[in-house]
Amino acid sequence: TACSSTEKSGGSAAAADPVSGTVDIAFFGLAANNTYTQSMFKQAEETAQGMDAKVQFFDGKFDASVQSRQVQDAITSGNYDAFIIMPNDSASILPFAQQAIDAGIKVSSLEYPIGKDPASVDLQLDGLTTQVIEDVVFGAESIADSANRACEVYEGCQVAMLWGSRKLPTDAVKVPAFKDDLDPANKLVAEGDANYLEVDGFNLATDMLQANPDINLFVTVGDQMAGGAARAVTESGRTLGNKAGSVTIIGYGATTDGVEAIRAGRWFESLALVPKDMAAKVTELTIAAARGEEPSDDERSIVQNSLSPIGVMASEKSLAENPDFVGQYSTQ
Amino acid sequence: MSVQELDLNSTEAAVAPRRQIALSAVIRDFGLVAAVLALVVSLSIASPNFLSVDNFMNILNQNAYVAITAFGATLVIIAGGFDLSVGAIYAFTGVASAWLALHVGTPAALALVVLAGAAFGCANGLASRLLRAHPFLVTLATGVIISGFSVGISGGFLINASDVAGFTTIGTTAVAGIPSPVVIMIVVGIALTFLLRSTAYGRYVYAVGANPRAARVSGVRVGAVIVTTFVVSGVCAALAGLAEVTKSGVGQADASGASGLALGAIAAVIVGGTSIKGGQGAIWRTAVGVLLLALVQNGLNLLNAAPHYRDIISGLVMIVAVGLNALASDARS
Amino acid sequence: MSVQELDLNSTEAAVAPRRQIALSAVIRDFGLVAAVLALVVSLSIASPNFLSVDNFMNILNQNAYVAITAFGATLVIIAGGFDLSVGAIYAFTGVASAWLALHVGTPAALALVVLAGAAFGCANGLASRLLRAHPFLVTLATGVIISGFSVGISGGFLINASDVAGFTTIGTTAVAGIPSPVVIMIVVGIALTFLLRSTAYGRYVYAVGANPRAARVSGVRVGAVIVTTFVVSGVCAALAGLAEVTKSGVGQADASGASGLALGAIAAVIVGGTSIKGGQGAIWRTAVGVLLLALVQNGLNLLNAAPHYRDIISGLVMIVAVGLNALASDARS
Amino acid sequence: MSGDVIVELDGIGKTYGANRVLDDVSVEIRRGRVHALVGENGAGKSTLGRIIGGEVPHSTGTLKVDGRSVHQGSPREALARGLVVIQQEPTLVPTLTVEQNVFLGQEQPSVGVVSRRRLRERFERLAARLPFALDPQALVSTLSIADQQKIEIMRAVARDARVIVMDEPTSSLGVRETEVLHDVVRGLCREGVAVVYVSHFLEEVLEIADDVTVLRNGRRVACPDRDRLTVPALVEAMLGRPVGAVFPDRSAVDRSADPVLVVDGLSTEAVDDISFRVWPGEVVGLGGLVGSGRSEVLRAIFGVDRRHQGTVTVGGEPVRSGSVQAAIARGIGLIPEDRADEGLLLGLSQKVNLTLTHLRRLCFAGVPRASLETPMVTSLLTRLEVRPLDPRGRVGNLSGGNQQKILFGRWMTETPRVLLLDEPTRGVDIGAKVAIYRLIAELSASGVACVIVSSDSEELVGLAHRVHVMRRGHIVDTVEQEHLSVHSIMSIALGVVEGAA
Ligand SMILES: Nc1ncnc2c1ncn2[C@@H]1O[C@H](COP(=O)(O)OP(=O)(O)OP(=O)(O)O)[C@@H](O)[C@H]1O
Ligand SMILES: Nc1ncnc2c1ncn2[C@@H]1O[C@H](COP(=O)(O)OP(=O)(O)OP(=O)(O)O)[C@@H](O)[C@H]1O
Ligand SMILES: O[C@@H]1[C@@H](O)[C@H](O)OC[C@H]1O
Ligand SMILES: [Mg+2]
Ligand SMILES: [Mg+2]
Repeated sequence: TACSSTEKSGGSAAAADPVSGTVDIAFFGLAANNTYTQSMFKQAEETAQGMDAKVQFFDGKFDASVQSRQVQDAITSGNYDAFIIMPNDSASILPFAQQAIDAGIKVSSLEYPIGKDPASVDLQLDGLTTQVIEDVVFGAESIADSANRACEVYEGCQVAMLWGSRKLPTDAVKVPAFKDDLDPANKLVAEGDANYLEVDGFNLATDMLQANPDINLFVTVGDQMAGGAARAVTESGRTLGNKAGSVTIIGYGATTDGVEAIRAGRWFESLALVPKDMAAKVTELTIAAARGEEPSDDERSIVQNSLSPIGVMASEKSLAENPDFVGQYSTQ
Repeated sequence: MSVQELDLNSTEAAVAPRRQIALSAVIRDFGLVAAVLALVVSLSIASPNFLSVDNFMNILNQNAYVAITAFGATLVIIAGGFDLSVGAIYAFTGVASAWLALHVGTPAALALVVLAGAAFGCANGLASRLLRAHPFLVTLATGVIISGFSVGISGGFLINASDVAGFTTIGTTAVAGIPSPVVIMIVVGIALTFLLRSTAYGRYVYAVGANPRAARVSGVRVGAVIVTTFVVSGVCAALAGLAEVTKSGVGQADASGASGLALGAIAAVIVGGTSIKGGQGAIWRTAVGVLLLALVQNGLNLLNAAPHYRDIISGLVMIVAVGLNALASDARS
Repeated sequence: MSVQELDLNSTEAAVAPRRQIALSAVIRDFGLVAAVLALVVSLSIASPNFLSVDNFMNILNQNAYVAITAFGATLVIIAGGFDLSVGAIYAFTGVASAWLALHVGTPAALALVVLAGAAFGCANGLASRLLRAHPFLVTLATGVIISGFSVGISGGFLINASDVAGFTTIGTTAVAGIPSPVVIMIVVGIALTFLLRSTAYGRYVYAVGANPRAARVSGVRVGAVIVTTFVVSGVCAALAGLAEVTKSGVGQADASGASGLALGAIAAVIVGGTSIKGGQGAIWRTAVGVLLLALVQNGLNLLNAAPHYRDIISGLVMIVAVGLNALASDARS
Repeated sequence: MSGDVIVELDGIGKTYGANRVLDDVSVEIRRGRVHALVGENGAGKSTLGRIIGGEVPHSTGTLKVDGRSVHQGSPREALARGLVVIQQEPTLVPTLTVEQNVFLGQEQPSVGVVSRRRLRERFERLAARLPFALDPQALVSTLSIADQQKIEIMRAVARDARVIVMDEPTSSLGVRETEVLHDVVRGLCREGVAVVYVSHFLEEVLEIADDVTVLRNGRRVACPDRDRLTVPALVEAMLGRPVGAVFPDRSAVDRSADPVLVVDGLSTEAVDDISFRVWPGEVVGLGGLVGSGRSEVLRAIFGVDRRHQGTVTVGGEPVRSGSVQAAIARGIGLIPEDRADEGLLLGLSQKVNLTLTHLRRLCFAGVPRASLETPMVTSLLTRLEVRPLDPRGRVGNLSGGNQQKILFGRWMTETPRVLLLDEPTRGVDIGAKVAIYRLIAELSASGVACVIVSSDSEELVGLAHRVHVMRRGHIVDTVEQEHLSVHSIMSIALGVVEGAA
């Protein structure tokens, strides 16, 4: 960048002057060890390249306090014109995001909102450039609807649910949303936390099948856990597929592997997440804002489903209609 | 001749060793301080924004909760114990104080969670005394149980008490320009330093850590001393939880910073030069330990090091710090 | 008569306590086994699907990596050490083996990562010997460094080696109906049992853990013994990593199970009744410890327990287990 | 050939930091001879032994083994040269058995594997040479110090050593075991082994030594030729001055008043139905063999161990069972047997160790006052002749005898009504011993009731007004002052003369 660093660190509440040279962006990822984050970051880098901007990655290590420090330290460093934050904790990052905005830095949030209600899709922070986020409640309702559809082929459908971690607020809100939308005729016979991990999904699903041999459907909030569940199904000698006598899977993420499994008829559906499209969007809007071009009002809060080229769920049908679609990140 | 006459040359060798011990104590104590200074200088050169009152205040404010927890852990470790439950107590405090604030108001909430911290600490101490089990496993287990309580209270949801009158006062106000969490940290640090250095209780803490059997035969109430160190640690973890949760006003079972807190606090204690074997150590050492680790993180953030370099550098710094401590205690013996 | 003529046994050596020790050893050893049996019975009643060969095999297969790691940790702990880096070594093995498999093929990859485990263990041992620092902090630090290597190799992405010939063989095949990871666990368990019980090296491990000075003056190479226990631990963590990564064939820097592995393995060792103070313990104890904790998790899965009850129950079981060990060693003295 | 020099120390010096512990010491250790090393506490005897045994390196001078100059970096190297040390404090592995300890480091494994059967055979052969009656399968953690000392001895003998340094091997042993050991020493010498014998029992030294080296403040001092050597001459060489009567006069005891300590029907795991009383100013000895339960009696009175039955009263007030604080509050004090394990906080300072027990008395609002504590500590350390006198120095760096003085000093900050002393002069040099005897006499003269357990029967004979002799956990007989002799105590202890129970 041509700007001197003192100018960037400004520190005053006054809005910063539009950047004319290269825009420097700090990207605060959930964690470096996370393919979802990495896929978003790579896209952000790519998008930035075409717009004379540079993106630097910060590893949040899935720890909100680590991330808060990084945000604060990045403000201090005075090296950045804009922040893209994937909050590990929507609430505790709030004062630091505010500090950044006060310092004249453009702040956008990605994947989750910044604010005291992580489940809301409303803007919660004045001065936030934009938020491109997942609607977690809608997501939970969507997989419940999907489960209801999958259950049509099963007599007295038995459903098992693999959560990520119900200790996380973003997961906790999914629980009632999912249960409310699940048709009472379809029985939720087992649920547990598999920590967004393939192996934990495998272990938990194995135990669930042991306790409830007649499970027809595994619903998950992450494709990596869905992959583990699928492995548990086949290793227990059952077959995968949405037909009587087989067990099927609902994923969350529409990863490369999930998309492949749906196309092959092994899984039923997977909620479509489009991290690349989200990252591209947020990066574009943020760079533009740094150059003095604020987003329009309806670009201030963008729910990811609206970006998905294949609709809410990756299903046999939606994928057939979009033969070129490949997952935007991989888990397994 | 009588024994009284045997009063000769009893102190001939007495004076010489003193100076040498003093010299090595300097190496020991200031070796680490020198490391911190070296870090400060190199960070100032590497990043022009490092050396500022603001940045320094930020570092302190960011790490106040770690320091407060680590101060409590220092007592436990000097007494020969170990407390892995502090992360869980810290998180519990956040959730419970927010929940309580919504139901009984801020002052009662603050008082109750500090009491809860004391109660958890007491349970830790009693359990490890009664079961005669090493506190490592006991506090690992109680930590898991306390996490269960947190989830039980919150159901995994956020508890937003930011609108309850006074709840965010601690976290968002400053006293004479110093953020309140930092003030709490300083007060706790001074209080515990006094307790350890100047009171009879403090001496018992060292005695119990150095040799619990001998302490018992010397008439020290070993059990009571150990239990109270855990109480102090529990209270400190609760204060740390309050210092953090009142920044946003939102409590959460999976609280920010909780997962690595216990190991992080213990690491800071040891990096500072307090012996994990007990019987030796000081609060100021822990403060230096926290500062060293915090400066490294701050520096890496300012310089925006790549994730894998960050890890490698953080680990190496810890190892160098222990190495310095070892060198220093070599010089001592 | 002179004193020399008094030809009696001059020490009133106590022969009686022997039987008492034997009896209490039974309580001690089988107290925990009884707890495991009680758990098995109640789970069989609570969940009709619990008592089956399949379920048992599942439990073993799910926990083989924990057991293998914990077996290695047992040696380190008996020798008075502590290894917090095993989680990082385990994760590194997953990432590195997948990466290597893609570049140099399966056999070389497997061999190299086991060597790397040994090298990391050796570094742990040497660092804590040379710095005369407690391995707690040293292995915490090396763990952070090794994690950095993992991120460096993978860049945070998955490394999919599932299509490399032979890479998933270990994880997906069975020997005589027993999954290979379980076979590895059994082989490692037997080998380390033999090492500890029947070899001079094993005896030195106990001696070094109980009283390093006594071992040293007896001519035991204390440093070499300690370093080799860390090497064993590193190799075990690598084997555990292989046992898991070859199930899916995909390596990942934050491998499943890595974060809690070190504390989980140590917990299993202590729950089994091996003393964290060193000098005492056995591999079979660790096996019982792993089994107990695994059964609890399995039972909670089968019974669909809510998250907070899971935590509270897991924690309580650990405390009961230490309590049983304490009772038993009470009976002993 | 007897008389060959195996180890030659030539101008050896050793410093710890700035502390010169050995200075220009030259000694020759010869084949088939017992070389005694005597000197005050802290004179450097153990340090010399540790240098021979490779545990610590020497700082200056040359150490020659078989005429070749060596610099030993570890005990392992010394062991390989046949140089073995019996440590002053038993240095064993508590979690291993007797047998495993005896053969630790010399298991003679084949392909790494230890043969239990062969070890058993070797142990039996060894037990035949050294009749110490130890159960090879017993865990060391359950044994008394005396038994541990025996293991140390067996271990050294099992090594087929050429030189054995015995650092106060008999400090915890009874008369009988001492005899056994001396027979063994003579036997070893006949086989050509050189023995370096460190002891504070000077009669013992004169009985067994062929050569004598006296150390004072880390330097070798001249002493008379071996054949003209007497105990007083040795003492004078050690201390640089003669010492008068070893035992002070006993003060008279008035038994018409009430006894201060009354123990009635006391039973624990190890002792049964123990009853006795002690009057103010009286010194009561507990005699008996090692393991007869004497220490257990003191521990039960002091509340370290729980009583099963029986009462303890001080001045008519009952003392609660199992509480050390209660015992201290009633005015009881204990000097425990194992100073490293239960006595001292080795890592902490002289000051902390001295004032720990009665710290509250020096406190204002929980804060010890330096104006009270510092002068008290300095005067006590001076009075006890602790060397080096350094209130802030670690007790662990003191020599064994000086550590014992610190332990003693703990009960001089506040005079107790009853002082229980378990082996109070173990490892203490003759000068300090006399000082301690004098302290005991002073305390008893001022009305303190003392109960002393000692394996040095002479000590009981010289100090006690009365000795209760124990056997297998019972008091089997009592010997009054006028009948006291080593023989009378030992005969009862061994059961040769059956006394009334
Ligand atoms: N590790 C150490 N550091 C510093 N000083 C030490 C250390 N070990 C021993 N000393 C000092 O060395 C001197 C000699 O000690 P040593 O143990 O050799 O005496 P000793 O003659 O065996 O005495 P004792 O009869 O009491 O056993 C003492 O002044 C002691 O305080
Ligand atoms: N913790 C223990 N477990 C088993 N036996 C013990 C234990 N402590 C002591 N003993 C045994 O109890 C008996 C009495 O020991 P005690 O120490 O009282 O004897 P003592 O007469 O004082 O002899 P010493 O001179 O060895 O102190 C001994 O046989 C000893 O081995
Ligand atoms: O792994 C993904 C997680 O990081 C994101 O937050 O939600 C969807 C998951 O598949
Ligand atoms: Mg000595
Ligand atoms: Mg005794």
